Amino acid sequence: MHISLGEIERETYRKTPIHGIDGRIKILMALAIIVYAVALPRMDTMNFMKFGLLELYLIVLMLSARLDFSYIAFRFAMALPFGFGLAVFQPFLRQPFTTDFTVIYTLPMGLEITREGTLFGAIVFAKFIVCITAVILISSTMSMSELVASARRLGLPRELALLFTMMVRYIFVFWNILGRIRTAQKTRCFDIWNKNVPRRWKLTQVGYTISSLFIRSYEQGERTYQSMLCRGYNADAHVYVGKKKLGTVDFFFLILTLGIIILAQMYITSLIVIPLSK
Amino acid sequence: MNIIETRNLTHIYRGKIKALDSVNFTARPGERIALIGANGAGKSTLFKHFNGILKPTSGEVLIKGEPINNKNILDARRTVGLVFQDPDDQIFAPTVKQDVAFGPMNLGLSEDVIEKRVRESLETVRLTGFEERAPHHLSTGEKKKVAIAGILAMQPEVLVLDEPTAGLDPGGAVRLIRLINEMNRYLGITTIIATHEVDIVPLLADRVCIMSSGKIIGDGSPDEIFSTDELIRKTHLRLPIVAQLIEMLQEEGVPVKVKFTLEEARDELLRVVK
Amino acid sequence: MNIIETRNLTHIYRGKIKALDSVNFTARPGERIALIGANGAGKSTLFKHFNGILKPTSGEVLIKGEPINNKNILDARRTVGLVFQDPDDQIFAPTVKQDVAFGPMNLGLSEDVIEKRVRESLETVRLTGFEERAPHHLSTGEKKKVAIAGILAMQPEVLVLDEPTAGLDPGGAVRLIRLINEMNRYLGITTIIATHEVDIVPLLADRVCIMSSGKIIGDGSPDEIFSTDELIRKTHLRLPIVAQLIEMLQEEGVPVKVKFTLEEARDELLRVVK
Amino acid sequence: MHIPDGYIPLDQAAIYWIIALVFIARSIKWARKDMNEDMLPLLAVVAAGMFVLQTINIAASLLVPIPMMGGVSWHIVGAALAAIIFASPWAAVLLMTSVLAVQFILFGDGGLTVMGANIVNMGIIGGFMGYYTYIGLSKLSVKRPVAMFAGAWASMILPAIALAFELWLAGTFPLKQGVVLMGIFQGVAGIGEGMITVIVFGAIAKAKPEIVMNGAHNKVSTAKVAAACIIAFAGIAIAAPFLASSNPDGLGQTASMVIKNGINSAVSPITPIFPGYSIAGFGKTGEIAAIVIGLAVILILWLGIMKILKKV
Ligand SMILES: Nc1ncnc2c1ncn2[C@@H]1O[C@H](COP(=O)(O)OP(=O)(O)OP(=O)(O)O)[C@@H](O)[C@H]1O
Ligand SMILES: Nc1ncnc2c1ncn2[C@@H]1O[C@H](COP(=O)(O)OP(=O)(O)OP(=O)(O)O)[C@@H](O)[C@H]1O
Ligand SMILES: [Mg+2]
Ligand SMILES: [Mg+2]
Repeated sequence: MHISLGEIERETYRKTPIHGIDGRIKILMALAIIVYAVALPRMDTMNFMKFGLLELYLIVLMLSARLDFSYIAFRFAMALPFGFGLAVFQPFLRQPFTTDFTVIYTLPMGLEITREGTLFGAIVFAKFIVCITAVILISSTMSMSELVASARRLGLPRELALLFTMMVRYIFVFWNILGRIRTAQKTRCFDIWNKNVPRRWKLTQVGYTISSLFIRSYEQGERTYQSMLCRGYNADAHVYVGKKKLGTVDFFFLILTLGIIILAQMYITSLIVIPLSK
Repeated sequence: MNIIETRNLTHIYRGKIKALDSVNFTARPGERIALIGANGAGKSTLFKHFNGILKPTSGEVLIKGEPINNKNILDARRTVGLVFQDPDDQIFAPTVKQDVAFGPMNLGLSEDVIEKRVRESLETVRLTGFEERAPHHLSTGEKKKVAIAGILAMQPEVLVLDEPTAGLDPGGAVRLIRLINEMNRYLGITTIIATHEVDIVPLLADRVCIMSSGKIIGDGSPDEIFSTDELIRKTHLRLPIVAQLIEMLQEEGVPVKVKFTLEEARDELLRVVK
Repeated sequence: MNIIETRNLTHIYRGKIKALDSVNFTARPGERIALIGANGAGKSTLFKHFNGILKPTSGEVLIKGEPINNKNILDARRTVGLVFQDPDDQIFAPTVKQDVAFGPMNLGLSEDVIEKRVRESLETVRLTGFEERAPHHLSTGEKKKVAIAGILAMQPEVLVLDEPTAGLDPGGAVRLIRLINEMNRYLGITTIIATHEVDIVPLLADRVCIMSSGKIIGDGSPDEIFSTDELIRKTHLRLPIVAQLIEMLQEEGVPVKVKFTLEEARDELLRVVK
Repeated sequence: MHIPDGYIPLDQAAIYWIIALVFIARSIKWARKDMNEDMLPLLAVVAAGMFVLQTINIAASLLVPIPMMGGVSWHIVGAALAAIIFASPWAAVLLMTSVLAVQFILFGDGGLTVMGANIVNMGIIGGFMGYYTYIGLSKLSVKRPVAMFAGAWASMILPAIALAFELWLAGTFPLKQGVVLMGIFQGVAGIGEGMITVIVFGAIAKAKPEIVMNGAHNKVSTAKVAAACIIAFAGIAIAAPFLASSNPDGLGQTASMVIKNGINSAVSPITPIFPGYSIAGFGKTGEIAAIVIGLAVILILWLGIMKILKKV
């Protein structure tokens, strides 16, 4: 399954209420959920209910945005490896912030799986999943350019906004250039796994490809800078973002999100703690 | 008064490549000028001096009679709008609207005025409805038009276009030529166009300059320029096809006068036939 | 036997844009074919199927009678050499020599053979002496030639050129056309050229295919194709200028037959005048 | 090698963010003032180029796969390369910041709370150490390709070690194993990075000699190089006892206690906003209030930081 960079914005073109939420609100929603999830204590079984609720909320939003399933699966697959790797180790580790460990299983060669380690691994992984879901949700429901514009409206400094705006634009240009270089190489029978060709030569070719792309991007930068000068650009220039008012729907979603977070913190705690204490 | 004037303009790239060699060029308000020349003649290099993008190695550039210096360079850029050959060099904002608004924004105009200018220039190039489209999903012709709109929104007095029809199919080229002529006629904008497609030259210029190896070696009406056959051939160019055909007839002894546009040639040939 | 054949070839980009729509195209060894069509007609997309760079959404491509599959795709690429529209897409090595050697190197040839092929193909395109030059310091025309040399060094049986004259000045275009014709005549290479510059079509093709909206809607000799005036105009193209002139004369009642090259038109007009 | 969200507790992540922001602010200033022209557009475009280069391993089959021992998928990072080409480590900081932000949004690589840490590792440590290793070795008249290789290699291995320390401080991964594991992976990848950096730099120097600011390298004052060396040695000196100790966690606990106390006093205004903490004696309403206030404070803080950044 391949999704090329050119297609990665595909899902953002849909028109659903979720896509329609103002970019600023979406950023704040994601920010709130991520910060809340990361801030939850690292050794608490109650967390799972909270993560569950947040994740459920995010998935409901994803479903109402009618995002393509295989696309979402691919996005997850792309983001998972390193985080998953780190989590998988946890059951075997003695985390420094806990002292009592209960061994629940002993593998050959003296490897011990502890309950605390497993719990921590699971929690850290759950945090990671919630955060990734939030990011995938916002990046699939708004284009990169909208995201930058919204961040700008939220107060991102104009230098960074300009940097990101231009970067986003040229990522797509260079993605095409790289694709074309690759195609040209294929046309002339280049194959990195070709056994008849010295490895050194192949590595050199890769180096050339990279330098070629780099030089082109640099020259493109010079030309673009010139064309910006032609249009009166100077160091104090702004990026045009235009005005946009927040609507009722936008506030509704912001409040809904904050409500869900409060619900997660309050209600779920009481749901479990109260019956248990009775 | 000349709106653009260069005096003994010389440009040397990297201390080695002499791209412009003592060029004296003038443009009066309202003129339609074509600059023709082979690949590497120095057309683009000359254009980049018109609004101070490149600095002369020697000589000077005058806009409305004033030499360009650091103080009035922004005025020069407001007066002379330069459209690059490759629209990808020029369009960098994520939506068409934002891109067109970039120039006016830099002029420090108010939101309302910017809105209005963006709307009007998109109307002029007939791209209304494209405001929110991403430039990387447009066709070559549409990108060219966005690039022109971005310059028009700054309301320049001179429009300088570097090979505007390159890469366009005949249909697209004809529409673009019409657009350029309309801007000259109805908005009173001076237009200066670089190209090596000689067939379109009689359609969009009243005055033609030939460049070769960094020098302007010919300047006159299309009729005058294309009559100096030798000059044209020496510079890797050719006559418009219509003129070539008539010349071939002349050589066979047919008493026709050389013409450069289809309509004129038709009338001339009809005269001979009847 | 057909050296290239497509059967009901359809290509849909990103599940949405139908760039090719059931195309049946054939090329016999030694033919000179031109593929004309407006911007976005699907010419480049079709070309990229000829050597398996793009995979058909449906339908199939046969090279020398065999459908392209993963096993014979390298053979297909060796048989069909594709030169891209923009030479910058194709040239990435730091010197001309290394770039031309790139293809033969991938074929696993010996050093000596590679040396020889590089020398020969640079000779063919008349670039001997450019071996150590850096490609990005070359002119547009020279870059185009390097791109062609890089393909020639692989000794393909079919040479497929995507808009070879785009961006070249008339002098450069004429020389390139001559080069393409020589390769067809003396090396026996089948040449297939995509372009929207209709004036050059009669000079480099014996057979013309018109594409429009992903379909081949016309196929025949230049005379046949350019006689179907309506078809041509419908597809944003135009007749060669020579033919346009003669048509205008016809409308005025002059009894001339439509011709497409300068020489033929001259003879035809001479016949009428005398 | 991007730390994902959740693997570093919020308080520590905040520290890294603050460090990163200081450096970003300074690098923006560099782009505006220290360069003769406004370099931002150029940097943006080069950053886009770098980003595209970095996607190379994500769709290896589509793009240029890089043959490595055992077929480990790997991609160029380019921090050292950027610093060397622009003759300033600030370029690397700015470049890596933009690249990391876009990678996070488009690919979910890395995270939001931990982005500060990732910028510190790859942009700041990678950029500065890579660049000054190169300059330092050049000054000792080591051959340029060798110095460059060493710089690029250092820009890969040092961030990996820093990352191991950060994960260890976060309690997510044991120190020694982390250093060994990340060290080996990035050490091997660093060989590729070094080779590619040398090849690419060579090609650029040949193709566009005016880009490569050769003169600028020689002008870098020895004092700066020395300062970088001292910082590097200090870092190693602080790190070494933990690595050498048979019980780094014990040592770490003491250290982290010291650090925590420091952190707590430094960021005590932030501490109560973490939703895990409740306002004593207020019961449920108090907890809700804590969350709401907490989120509000985070937002205000963010806007505030942006405002401050804008002024720099
Ligand atoms: N940035 C540059 N650095 C060095 N040399 C350059 C640069 N730009 C152009 N040149 C050289 O200057 C000369 C004039 O180039 P210029 O681009 O002005 O030609 P042109 O008439 O616009 O050609 P074309 O029709 O191909 O666009 C050429 O020899 C070219 O190689
Ligand atoms: N990579 C791509 N992704 C999506 N659509 C594409 C892609 N490449 C081409 N297209 C679309 O497919 C259609 C055919 O494009 P193609 O490039 O084959 O046209 P063309 O005849 O070569 O045009 P031109 O004369 O401008 O080169 C166009 O509508 C184009 O927008
Ligand atoms: Mg030019
Ligand atoms: Mg094409």
